[in-house]
Amino acid sequence: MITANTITEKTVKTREVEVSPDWCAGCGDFGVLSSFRKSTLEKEIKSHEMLVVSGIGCSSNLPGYVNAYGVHSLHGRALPIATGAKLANHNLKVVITGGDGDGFGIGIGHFIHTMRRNLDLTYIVMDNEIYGLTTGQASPTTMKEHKTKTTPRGNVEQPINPLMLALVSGATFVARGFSGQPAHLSSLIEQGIAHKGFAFIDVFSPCVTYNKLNTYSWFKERIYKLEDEAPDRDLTDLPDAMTTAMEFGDRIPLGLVYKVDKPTYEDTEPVLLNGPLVKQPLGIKKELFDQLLEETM
Amino acid sequence: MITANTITEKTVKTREVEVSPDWCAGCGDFGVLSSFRKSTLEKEIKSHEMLVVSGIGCSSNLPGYVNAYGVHSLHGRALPIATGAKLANHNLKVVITGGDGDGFGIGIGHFIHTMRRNLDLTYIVMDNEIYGLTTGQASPTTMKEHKTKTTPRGNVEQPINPLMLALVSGATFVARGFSGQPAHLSSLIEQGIAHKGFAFIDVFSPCVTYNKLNTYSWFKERIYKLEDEAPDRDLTDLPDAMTTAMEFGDRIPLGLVYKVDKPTYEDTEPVLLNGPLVKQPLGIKKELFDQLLEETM
Amino acid sequence: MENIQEKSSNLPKISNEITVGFGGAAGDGLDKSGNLLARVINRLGLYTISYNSFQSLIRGGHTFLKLRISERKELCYGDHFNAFLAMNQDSIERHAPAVEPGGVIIFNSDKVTCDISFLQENVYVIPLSFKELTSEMGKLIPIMQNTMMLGSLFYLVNLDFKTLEEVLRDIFKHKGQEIIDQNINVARIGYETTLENFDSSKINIDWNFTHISKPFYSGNTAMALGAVAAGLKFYAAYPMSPASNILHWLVANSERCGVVVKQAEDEIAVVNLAIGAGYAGVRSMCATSGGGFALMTEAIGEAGMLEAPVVIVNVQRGGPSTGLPTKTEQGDLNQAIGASQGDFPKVIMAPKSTIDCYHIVGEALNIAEQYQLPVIILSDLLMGENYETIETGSWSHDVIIKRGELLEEAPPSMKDKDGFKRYAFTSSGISPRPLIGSEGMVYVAATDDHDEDGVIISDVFTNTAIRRKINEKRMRKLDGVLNEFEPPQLEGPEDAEVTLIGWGSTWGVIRETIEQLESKGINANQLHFRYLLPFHSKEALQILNKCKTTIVVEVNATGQFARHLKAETGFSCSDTILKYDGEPFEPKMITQRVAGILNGEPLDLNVTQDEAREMAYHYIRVHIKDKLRPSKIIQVSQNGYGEPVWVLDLSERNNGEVKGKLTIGVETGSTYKWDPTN
Amino acid sequence: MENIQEKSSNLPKISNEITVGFGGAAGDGLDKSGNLLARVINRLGLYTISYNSFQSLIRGGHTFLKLRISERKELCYGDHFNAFLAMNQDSIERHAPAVEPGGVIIFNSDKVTCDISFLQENVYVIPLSFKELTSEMGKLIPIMQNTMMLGSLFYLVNLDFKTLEEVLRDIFKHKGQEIIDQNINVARIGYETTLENFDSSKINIDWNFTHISKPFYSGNTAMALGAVAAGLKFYAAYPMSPASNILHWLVANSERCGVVVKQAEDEIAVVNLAIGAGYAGVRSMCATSGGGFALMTEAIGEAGMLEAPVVIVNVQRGGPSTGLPTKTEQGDLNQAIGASQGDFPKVIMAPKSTIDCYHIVGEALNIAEQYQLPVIILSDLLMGENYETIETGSWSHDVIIKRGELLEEAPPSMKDKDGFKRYAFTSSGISPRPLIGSEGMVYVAATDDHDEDGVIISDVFTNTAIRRKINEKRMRKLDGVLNEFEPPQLEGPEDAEVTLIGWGSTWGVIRETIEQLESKGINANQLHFRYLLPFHSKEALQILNKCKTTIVVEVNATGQFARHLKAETGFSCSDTILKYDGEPFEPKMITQRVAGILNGEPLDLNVTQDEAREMAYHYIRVHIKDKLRPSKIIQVSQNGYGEPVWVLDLSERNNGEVKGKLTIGVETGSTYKWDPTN
Ligand SMILES: Cc1ncc(C[n+]2csc(CCOP(=O)(O)OP(=O)(O)O)c2C)c(N)n1
Ligand SMILES: Cc1ncc(C[n+]2csc(CCOP(=O)(O)OP(=O)(O)O)c2C)c(N)n1
Ligand code: SF4
Ligand code: SF4
Ligand SMILES: [Mg+2]
Ligand SMILES: [Mg+2]
Repeated sequence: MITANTITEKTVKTREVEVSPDWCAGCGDFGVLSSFRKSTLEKEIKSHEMLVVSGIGCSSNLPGYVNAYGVHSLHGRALPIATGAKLANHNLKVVITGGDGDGFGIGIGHFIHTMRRNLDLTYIVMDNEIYGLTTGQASPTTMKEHKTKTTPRGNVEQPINPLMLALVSGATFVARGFSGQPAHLSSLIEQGIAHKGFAFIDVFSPCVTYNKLNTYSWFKERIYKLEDEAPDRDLTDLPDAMTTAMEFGDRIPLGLVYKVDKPTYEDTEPVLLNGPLVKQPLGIKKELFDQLLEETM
Repeated sequence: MITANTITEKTVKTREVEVSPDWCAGCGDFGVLSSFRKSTLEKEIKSHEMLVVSGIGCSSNLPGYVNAYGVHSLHGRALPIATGAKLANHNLKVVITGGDGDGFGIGIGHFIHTMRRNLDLTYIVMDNEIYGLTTGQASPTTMKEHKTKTTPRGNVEQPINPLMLALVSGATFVARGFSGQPAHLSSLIEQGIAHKGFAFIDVFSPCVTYNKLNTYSWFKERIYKLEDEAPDRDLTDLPDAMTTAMEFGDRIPLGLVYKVDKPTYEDTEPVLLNGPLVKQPLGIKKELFDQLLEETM
Repeated sequence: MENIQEKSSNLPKISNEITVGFGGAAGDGLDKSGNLLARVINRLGLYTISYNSFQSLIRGGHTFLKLRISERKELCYGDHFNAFLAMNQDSIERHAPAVEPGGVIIFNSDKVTCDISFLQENVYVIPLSFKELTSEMGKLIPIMQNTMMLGSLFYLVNLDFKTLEEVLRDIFKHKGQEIIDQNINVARIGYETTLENFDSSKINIDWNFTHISKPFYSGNTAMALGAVAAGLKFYAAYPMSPASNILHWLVANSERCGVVVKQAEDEIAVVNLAIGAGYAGVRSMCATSGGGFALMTEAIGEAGMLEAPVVIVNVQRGGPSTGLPTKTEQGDLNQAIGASQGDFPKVIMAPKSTIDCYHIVGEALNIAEQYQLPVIILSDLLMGENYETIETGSWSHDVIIKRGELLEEAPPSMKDKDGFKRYAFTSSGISPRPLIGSEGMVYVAATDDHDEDGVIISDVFTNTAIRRKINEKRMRKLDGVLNEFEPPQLEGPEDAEVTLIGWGSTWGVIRETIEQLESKGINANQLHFRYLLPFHSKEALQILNKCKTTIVVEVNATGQFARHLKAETGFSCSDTILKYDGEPFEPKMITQRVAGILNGEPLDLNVTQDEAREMAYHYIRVHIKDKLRPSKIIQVSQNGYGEPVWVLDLSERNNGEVKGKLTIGVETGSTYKWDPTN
Repeated sequence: MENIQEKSSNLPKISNEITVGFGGAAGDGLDKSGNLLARVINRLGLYTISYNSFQSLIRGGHTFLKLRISERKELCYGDHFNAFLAMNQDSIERHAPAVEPGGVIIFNSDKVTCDISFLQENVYVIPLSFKELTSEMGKLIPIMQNTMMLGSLFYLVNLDFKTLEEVLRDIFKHKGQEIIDQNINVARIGYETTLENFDSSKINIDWNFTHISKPFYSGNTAMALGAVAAGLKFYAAYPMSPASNILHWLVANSERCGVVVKQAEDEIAVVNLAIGAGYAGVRSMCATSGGGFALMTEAIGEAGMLEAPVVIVNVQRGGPSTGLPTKTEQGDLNQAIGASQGDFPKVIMAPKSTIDCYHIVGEALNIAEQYQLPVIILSDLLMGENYETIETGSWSHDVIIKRGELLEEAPPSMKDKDGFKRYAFTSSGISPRPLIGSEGMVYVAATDDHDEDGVIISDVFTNTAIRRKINEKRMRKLDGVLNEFEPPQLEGPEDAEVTLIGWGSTWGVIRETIEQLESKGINANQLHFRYLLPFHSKEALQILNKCKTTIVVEVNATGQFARHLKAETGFSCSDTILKYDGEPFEPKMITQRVAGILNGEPLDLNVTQDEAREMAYHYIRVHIKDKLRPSKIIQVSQNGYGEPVWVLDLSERNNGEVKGKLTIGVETGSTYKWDPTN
């Protein structure tokens, strides 16, 4: 029998697991998965040191396909689950993955409020501008006039701009990737995980089954890389980042939009100065207990 | 006995009701109430043609003090209630009031998504940068370092910027008022109600009991009026509006920040072209019914 | 309230029938083929009822669609399996053994093989090479193999090929004549090849085609149609299986039906949108499933407090939590009863059949408006998503609409100086409700408790009296509601040996169980509940006290309805028959367990041999990449794991070579160990 | 599980006691004065238990605080009223009539007058002019009138002035000597003026001061402390009355207690934060009230499915919906039972007293971790927000912590190649749980149903077997939980005439009721439930079957526990005594109704004369701006409104002139009409 010590952790070498993805052939999420595997591999993060949290949706199935601790939580609730876990054990590398419906629809409140806290988390949204798993309804990023199952006359609601919301709400790392460019995406994920603070990466990840508008070629015709066109951008310039984030039309920028260093929530929480909560002693010393009682007398 | 026809609707002349507000003496919400009454009075809106919807909080008690239809709904849920009512009867003037906790904390998802739809609603937030009714916990607009009941060492989370969120999310009328300047506020509310589309008015409304930082004088030292300093601003210039919205420090702008005309949701909903839903016939004609059955055969 | 109960008494006892199964992966076009077949059936004047067993995936995975075709309207999809169209290898392995003697298995022999050693006696295989048979037709899309197989089926079960042609013509009309011809030709190839080569496999049924076309509805589409007919004007939803089809139907028909349909950001918005619209004065509804319903619960209390009408449909799926999103369950009764804090009047109904979905939603909209309260409808995936032929005349467009005290002018007694009292304390508990926007009735509806005018009360001792009275006023409405509801009734012989008790969608399968029991010499009757809250406690108890053996049959793990019945009546039923594996009941399962209960056999929760095989298939898929398949299975005595275990040989798919042994616990079902042979 | 039940048997039967009431507006400083008095009491070695009846307002409105002071530890705030400190006119009008014979009413005569015609016999008024009496002290803040009144009280009820001085010194230490002296002087003025002028009003009590200081806790602070002692490391909350004090206490003590406290954006975030932390491996908790709990329900099922430990406290308040935010109720039992869709194991407990809040939270944290499931604690506003003296030795810092199968290394049997099985199907239902971050146990926790490894199952027929088994595995955990719980026990004489059945916070008031019944010659005992789910059905039924008259006493409108008891046991209790007006039970109310039930008196829901007066006060406040007050009240026979009515004269406050008649229905409580005299 092989003992625990001799189990080779499937980490650096591979983040594959036995279960194979059940996405449609050609789904953008495959590109995200491979980029994710590659980037965590590059960073030499051990399986057990990483936690991947997701919500519900096609994209949210990702944690099942990587060799790491995972929570496949409720639709829209990945960020608070991740926050709770991170505060319990801030030695964990915590990555959150999910869809545009999950993160910007039902989950948008957590999205904005989590960013305000600047926890050291990395949030990757596989943005396919549609509700995939539920078979093709409009999502918060569905473009205007797009005809989906629930917008047969074309969508009339203004899509949200995830990058702008992130910039406005306090994310300290804001980037955009494309699952059709896995190497580039991989590098963004790598940087996002390395970033100390909340990293948000919006990834165009085409839904080949339900989104016939925002296809690979639709994106390919429009995207350009920020690092190619403006290699010297000041990444800490918020107004400039906003201008970049507002560009969404004939040309759509990819890459790192904004990055700034600020204290993380964990840094400012005094209880965590004593190390991860999971390692701290339980209960209460008699002296303190007595003192607490006495303070009411 | 007086018949229905002879009842003088307490409309134009007064929007007062028998019940008097139970706010703390000096609470900013009094200023909002009087401005609100005044502005709807100016617009000659009849009591029964207006619906005021609120959530839960000190500020959300407002509908009880104006002579109009009202719903004092759940904490954070005023916007969807108002949307449902508006779609049911778009002849109603629908105004939503509430607090910063109500609208930007628990209700932030509805805030953003309602703005995307550009319904003809007017949303007035009495922003006191604190949870008033629940006795002084930090709110989403509580400033950094502010020591509240739940941030004894000072708040560490970046406050949200309601104006920016509104600008980014599709509000077509974005303004800021101060309950210490009721005439100015009144005019903003009047314009907001007159605006066809989603009007958002963030109102500084000091909580004299629990917010000892953002007091009347704190605001008075900082505020200036946009119309005074830049009377010729292009109200449809989004980037400029954003720059304005980002100014929050030694100087804080008051007034109309952004205003643009776009089709409302009601305009684009074909079913509503036949008039308010409440007036449309119920049920289904035999021909259509038979056709629907036949389509499955 | 009119009696809209479907009575089962006048069904013909004997009827030609056949059950066809389609097996394959999601994306193999099963649903399209199934729909095509169903349309033909419906035009021939036969009936069909379907069950689609699929998984939470867009592509891949395993799907199995059953269509029961019959001359009479069947009330459940039954437990037969006579003809099998297997679209892939996995499905043929899995389902072929279940085909009954005399049955047929049709497949495309280019892709699929059939190991006949697994088949029951007298089952015929019909291998058709799509490539060879259509070689002269040029390049065809692979999914057309289905059409060929359907053609074959039509010959084998004696269905009318002309009607198939007609339907193909209608379906592909928008694609042009070429496609139509292609399809008809491919179907004919299947038909004729089978006639020529497999005539001896033909299942001889002498169908009586009336050629009266009938509609084909699922519970969800029936509910959408019923709601529209009953005056629905506003519908809000957030996508969630298995409720989404209500949304899709209503969106698609929004304009012509005059219903505003709003997809919102989450279920909390949804229910509040619906309440806002209901409050303002239109008939309003929303639908979701368990998890979305959980998010709606706070607002259900809000509707109770505002006294705003709203109908909330919960199309239940396998729980708990995300659970089994594409599987059926009746697991949300507790949740519906416990929805929202405090005591307030709410109504819970459960349609007993697809046809009933049409009726119950109208009832719900009436009750919601007449009594100004939230009404919850508990449907489920089985009923909601599966289609069946609707008997002509089951539904009329002309639905009775009762709006209760919805006023455009204040009642005369409230026009004096005391003014309009929205929450007047009446003895019925019903108070005058204005159409918002009407003159002379302005008030504020608050979720804080309030007085007759709507003014908030939460002061010290001052208003304990008003609080008590408004609480009583609200709760009194339930007396009126109960009065409107038809009390439960025994169906079948009064003095039966066994009474099967159910609620919601199981009515049909229980009905068929009773037929089966009868043929086994067991006399049974049925007590079914459509109205769950308020509850006919007195009437139910009266009936129950006269029953002999009482068995609650429901699709959940803890017997939620049995518990509810006990809570409402104090009556403890003799036993329960529960199913909580995601699949619906088939009559045979219930029949068997009823017999077991009557014989005093204790419930056996051990893993059966079939289940062990299922578990092995799962193990193989996850850990051995589908390379092996279970072969020999033996049960060994307790061997150190503290419980008896099954030991399964897992063998190569093609040559049967044993590659190792898998052990599975009998009591716990734990997969203890995989021992590959080296 | 250790027996931590407080036994009531060894309380001394006779004890000196007095109940002091403070009435005024919110913001009048009642809570501060109450706290000051309580501290003195606690230092003197006496006991106090308080009840603060207030409203959902920050300023204004009406507040009434009662402190029952006794030599023994009382278990409820009782039903006496001996001394009244009235801070404003409204409160003196409202509460003075309730002061018992022999009692005293103290007020600042500058602001308040007392109409003695409303008082009971032998009640003494102590008007003190704050302005005059302190005229020599310079400008004082108005709130210091309270200190003066307290000084007076100290004389009248024979409390130790020195200890008052001492406490004033401690409380104002941080404000400097001048303020201390001011306060002591003002108190002394009150004391001495009363000695000089009102000596004959003195209530003679010969207190036995032990001078052993005791702590003063509310249920909320007790629960916070208990949680910390039991190893709580993470707490999340969104502000909501009456649960917020748990948050406030934990925030204030976060650093020294080593607990991370996170205020979040809403209750959905809160519960998911708590589950995330619990999942990762720390003891984690959150608290809220009914509406927030509703929002948490979806995640409760999530915790059940992930098998993540979490404790969720619901401090119940008056429902439904926003309801009565500052009033008490036990109205969320249905909601807790029905929380989240589907069947999964969850545990519900209810502390029976403030002291028990400390203990139960430790039990809950243990059960949550040992069994890896969500535990719900149902507290309520009465218990949660009100403070009482804690008997020395009730709590120890040294709490037993049981973490169950929380592992930092895979179990030996799971180190072979089959690897770690997070959800191994064990016979206890408990599977090995890794401390997340540990090597060799990597797995994915999913809310979709899954196999032993955590791999998702929702495939056709394939995994029905695994689904059945994992469902059974999860549910089996409840057998273990039930085993840990101490079964319910009868307290009091076995053969009593009446058994009073309760749950949660009513234990104390029922206990005192039994004493009262005894003194009336009615022999009663008590059956109280702390564990609500899983439920000791067998044991409960055994006890109940032996009882004579069984009455469920609970603070809600529909008898939710009575229903639960029936659902779990089939036992229908003889009757219920319910309260749902926002105020808690007092023993006298229960005693009276028990006697009524025993005498066969039907429940009378008619509006009483007192209630009619309350309603009139409300009408006056809302519609007549507090200008009048109710004077004569008569009940007239049915007069055309279809029910009997009360007719009340409303008169001028100062001269008693009748200004009109208000009619109020007796059955419905409707305020039919206001007829001003012209
Ligand atoms: C509370 C709740 N509501 C609805 C659903 C149904 N649901 C599952 S996934 C999903 C949206 C999927 O869209 P997205 O998040 O964009 O993911 P994608 O499938 O496109 O990757 C929805 C609505 C759910 N599981 N829970
Ligand atoms: C679901 C829910 N959670 C919490 C509460 C408690 N609550 C009432 S008002 C309020 C916040 C008040 O703050 P804000 O909205 O800013 O209004 P303000 O009182 O400051 O005007 C909260 C948390 C509630 N009523 N419902
Ligand atoms: S439906 Fe769309 S998002 Fe989902 S797996 Fe298929 S392609 Fe991907
Ligand atoms: S607590 Fe603050 S917000 Fe509330 S009424 Fe008082 S001053 Fe106004
Ligand atoms: Mg998506
Ligand atoms: Mg506020």
